[in-house]
Amino acid sequence: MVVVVETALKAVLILLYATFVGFMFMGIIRIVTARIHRRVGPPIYQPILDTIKLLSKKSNITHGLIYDFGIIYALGATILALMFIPLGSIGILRMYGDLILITFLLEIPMLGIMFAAMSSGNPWAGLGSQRALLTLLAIQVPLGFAIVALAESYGTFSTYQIVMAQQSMGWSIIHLPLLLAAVAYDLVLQAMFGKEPFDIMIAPGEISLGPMVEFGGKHMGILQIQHAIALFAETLFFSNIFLGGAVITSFASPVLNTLASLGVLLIKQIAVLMIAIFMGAIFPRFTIDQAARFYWKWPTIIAATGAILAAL
Amino acid sequence: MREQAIIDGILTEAPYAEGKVRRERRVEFKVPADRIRDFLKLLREKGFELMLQITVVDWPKDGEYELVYQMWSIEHRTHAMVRTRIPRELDKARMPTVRDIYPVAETYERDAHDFFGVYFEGNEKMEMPWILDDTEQGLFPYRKDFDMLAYVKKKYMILDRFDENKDNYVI
Amino acid sequence: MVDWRLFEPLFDFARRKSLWIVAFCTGCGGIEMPPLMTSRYDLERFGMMPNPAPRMADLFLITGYVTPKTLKRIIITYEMQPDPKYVMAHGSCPLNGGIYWDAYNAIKHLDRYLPVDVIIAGCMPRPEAVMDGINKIMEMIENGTADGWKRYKENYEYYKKNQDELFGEGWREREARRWIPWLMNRKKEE
Amino acid sequence: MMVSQSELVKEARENGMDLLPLDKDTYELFFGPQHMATENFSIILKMDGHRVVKAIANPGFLHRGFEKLAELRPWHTNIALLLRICVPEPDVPEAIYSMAVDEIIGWELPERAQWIRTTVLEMARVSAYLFWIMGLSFKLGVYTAGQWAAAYRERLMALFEQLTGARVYHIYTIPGGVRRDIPNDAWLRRLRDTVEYIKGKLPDFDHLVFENYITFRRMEGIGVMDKKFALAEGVTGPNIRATGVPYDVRRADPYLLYPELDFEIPVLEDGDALARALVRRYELEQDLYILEQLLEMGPPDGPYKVQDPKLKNLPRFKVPAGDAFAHVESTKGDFGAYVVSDGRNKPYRVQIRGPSIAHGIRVLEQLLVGARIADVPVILMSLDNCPPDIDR
Repeated sequence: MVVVVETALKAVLILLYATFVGFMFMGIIRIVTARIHRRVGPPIYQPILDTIKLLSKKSNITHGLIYDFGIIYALGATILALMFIPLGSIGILRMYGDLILITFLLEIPMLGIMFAAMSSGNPWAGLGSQRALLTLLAIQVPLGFAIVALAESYGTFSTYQIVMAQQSMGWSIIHLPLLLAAVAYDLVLQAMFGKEPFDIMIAPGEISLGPMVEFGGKHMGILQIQHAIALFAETLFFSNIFLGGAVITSFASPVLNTLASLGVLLIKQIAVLMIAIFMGAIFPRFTIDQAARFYWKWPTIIAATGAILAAL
Repeated sequence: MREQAIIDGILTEAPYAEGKVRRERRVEFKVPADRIRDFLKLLREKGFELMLQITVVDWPKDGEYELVYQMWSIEHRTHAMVRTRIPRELDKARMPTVRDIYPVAETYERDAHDFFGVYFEGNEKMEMPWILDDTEQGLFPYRKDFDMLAYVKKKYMILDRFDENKDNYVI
Repeated sequence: MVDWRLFEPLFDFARRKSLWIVAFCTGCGGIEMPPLMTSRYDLERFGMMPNPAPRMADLFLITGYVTPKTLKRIIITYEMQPDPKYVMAHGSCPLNGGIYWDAYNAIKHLDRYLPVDVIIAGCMPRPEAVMDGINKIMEMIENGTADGWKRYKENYEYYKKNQDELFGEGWREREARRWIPWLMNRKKEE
Repeated sequence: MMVSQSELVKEARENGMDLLPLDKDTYELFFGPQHMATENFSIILKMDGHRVVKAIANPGFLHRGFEKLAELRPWHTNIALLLRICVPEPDVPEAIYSMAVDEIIGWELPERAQWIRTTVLEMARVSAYLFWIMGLSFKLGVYTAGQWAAAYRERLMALFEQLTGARVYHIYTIPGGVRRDIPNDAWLRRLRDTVEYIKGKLPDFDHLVFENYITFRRMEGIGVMDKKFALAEGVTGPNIRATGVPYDVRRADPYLLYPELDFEIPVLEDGDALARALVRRYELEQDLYILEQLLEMGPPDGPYKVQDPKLKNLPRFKVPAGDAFAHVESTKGDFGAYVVSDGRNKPYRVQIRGPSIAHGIRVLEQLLVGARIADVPVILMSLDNCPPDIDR
């Protein structure tokens, strides 16, 4: 009984932390982008205000069951993915956190959003979903090779074991095969964040936000929360498998250890985020067919080279 | 003079037209309405490739519309106005289209049709909705006899007062 | 159940600080929107940003004069926005016609057809004036006087009557069908 | 209770629900007016997947009946009205209307007035090009370049404000000269600084937009038109220069001080969206160069408007009967005005010819056929379509 309560408490705490930090990440994205544009930018807590406002809308438009369900589905999948990723020394299901499972769970939310968008019947949403599906398809190939490279190199699919292995043999990216895999994965991450040059799915100037066009009020509020958690989970996953994660045992107190590892992870996550922001600030957007061709070419070649090198 | 030479070159092949030099790089032709297609074909051959606009000027005194085809020649660096006159009555204000000679004229003709009611025969898009909204279509607001203030007061309910029976707007 | 009314002050704060604008340049004032969004004036400081989707937007900026053809789209877009929604009109043209007081194709009194919360004076209003108007609307949200969306619901008959008088009955259906014959492949139709 | 399909279709038809889809495998898409890429302009697209099968431009959202209104207002009041036709560069309609009126009256402008008008037109061109860079990069997704371009444009806005008293609608060029003199020499120095500053920032735009690999991929081979098509469709300005026709009103029909100035007309042969964008980019450089020359020349001494007693009593200002056509080169193309006077204190007819009436309707409709939905904003922006020109 105590174990169950403790686990539930831990899950809630992780969730709260992830949501909060995710919102801060969204704020950081907006501020850093504004600074690159030579503007002041919004306060860092702006995404939280946006979400509160969206949730407090007095009227809601719904287009039926799938429309509501798709959003919950997206949120649920993201939370589940978060639970599998090791967060320093804490984490509920980190022992079962399989690379393939987490990658899969991180992509599921896009499907949920697409379900909901398609059921709204808006032609822009349809176009956006078409694009989102193709993006999803395009990123699979380099993603698969990057994961193969990791698995070959460490001999395991478990994220937790990869993190532990990195404590003894150094970060993944100092090994050449895994560096190649990391580069490919980072390019994929750009599409998962929805930043240029791969923000094809939402493309405000072309298809006016694509799948998101029909969401308003509470639906969009939940999607904002989902986006925040997804941002946290994706950066966390990348820092875990490529940037060494954080397992700090140098303090006597376990609380201090946990806090320190959270801090280390936070720095790594922000570094991942910054790469994405800077890349997004200087590139125009690809069209969908060019993006697919790009993903099937350069990141695939890089990741495949990494996988082959790792296997040798 | 360069301009005079251009005019002479054109008028020898089109004796029905009149031409004169307005100033440097500006020439002017007067053409009867039924020969406009022949004349524009000739102009195009003579190097006036660009059609800039079709202007309609309403002259209620004469009971006529004046159509001014504004042409530009890149080769001669000269602007030519081709003037023609057609009757002003809506059922008689008809012109042959020149859209096969200058494709862009289709747009200008739609414009003239919407605002003046000049009907260009042979232009398929004549009936297609253009700038004006449903309620203004068939109003031909650029005609001189269109009383804009009265129309505006009635449409947007800026009323000065009602008449005694309270059913007519007095403007 | 939680009594959400308790949180109303928090919600009002959030609404005030996060006004998303519908990206709809309805008139000449639209040209002052890029300067407002960029480094000189930077509206994002107040949490405002343009949003392409009307379903997420709160604030409708009527940037300048409104023609009947645009007004149809404005009404449809306005009705797509979820409640609480606010309308701010730029310049004197939506107020009384402004320089187009005698133009046959410009709306003279916008508030007959849509509830307007704030009207900014000027032709065209400077970015500072627009920011002043935004401050005003933030104040109005705070003290609950920005209630255009309530008025639109309560007096819907009045607004609908005026709209129908201007466009004629059944204008929504007519507008939706208007382009079908021109888009259809005519040979197939026959 | 089971309802057969035909009954359902019938019921839907009766209730006006048969709007979509149009054919078996196409659907209609309303691109604008509520859309980020169009400025209150609507294109109705018939789509097959993400390819455009048919496009119909639907202008008229900004129609105010200027040409009718101009007939009801005195000659000078019209300046405050007609400049609203072209919002990004309002000096162009002012200039063409004033030039046409000058020609009817037969005024020779003093040299100082000519210098000021040329400078204002060139400043308007630079600011309009910066605005266009903003539009293009927002549509391509390089928001950084767009934000910077809009910020640099603010410097010109400030200069305009010092010169004319207004940011956007200047109401500055009037028949017979300009409304007021250059404030002081400090303004000239500031203009020089601004020109230098913007010139120094051009490489930034090159790196971000015009030399970017992805921009090339996005714009190459999109919306191609050839010379013959462009001439037949009345295309002017940078769009026709991108197809290899060196037609520039400033050279072909020189006005103001342009015969004395030295500048190049960039011409490219390809005729696609990329060529149109690059021509505009080169022209921005040329415009800055022209401004430098003008500053080098310095404003000549003398009056800033015609010394005519007519201008003392503006409400009774009358123009002799006659007509004139004047056009200038705007960033969009050949912007013309045809003014007819019948000797009264109001114009008899004013017709403004915006370049977008040629670019935005037939050219756009034809270039869009077969394009992907992602190319639609790019084509729209590369043509630099300005809806108020069309609607007037």
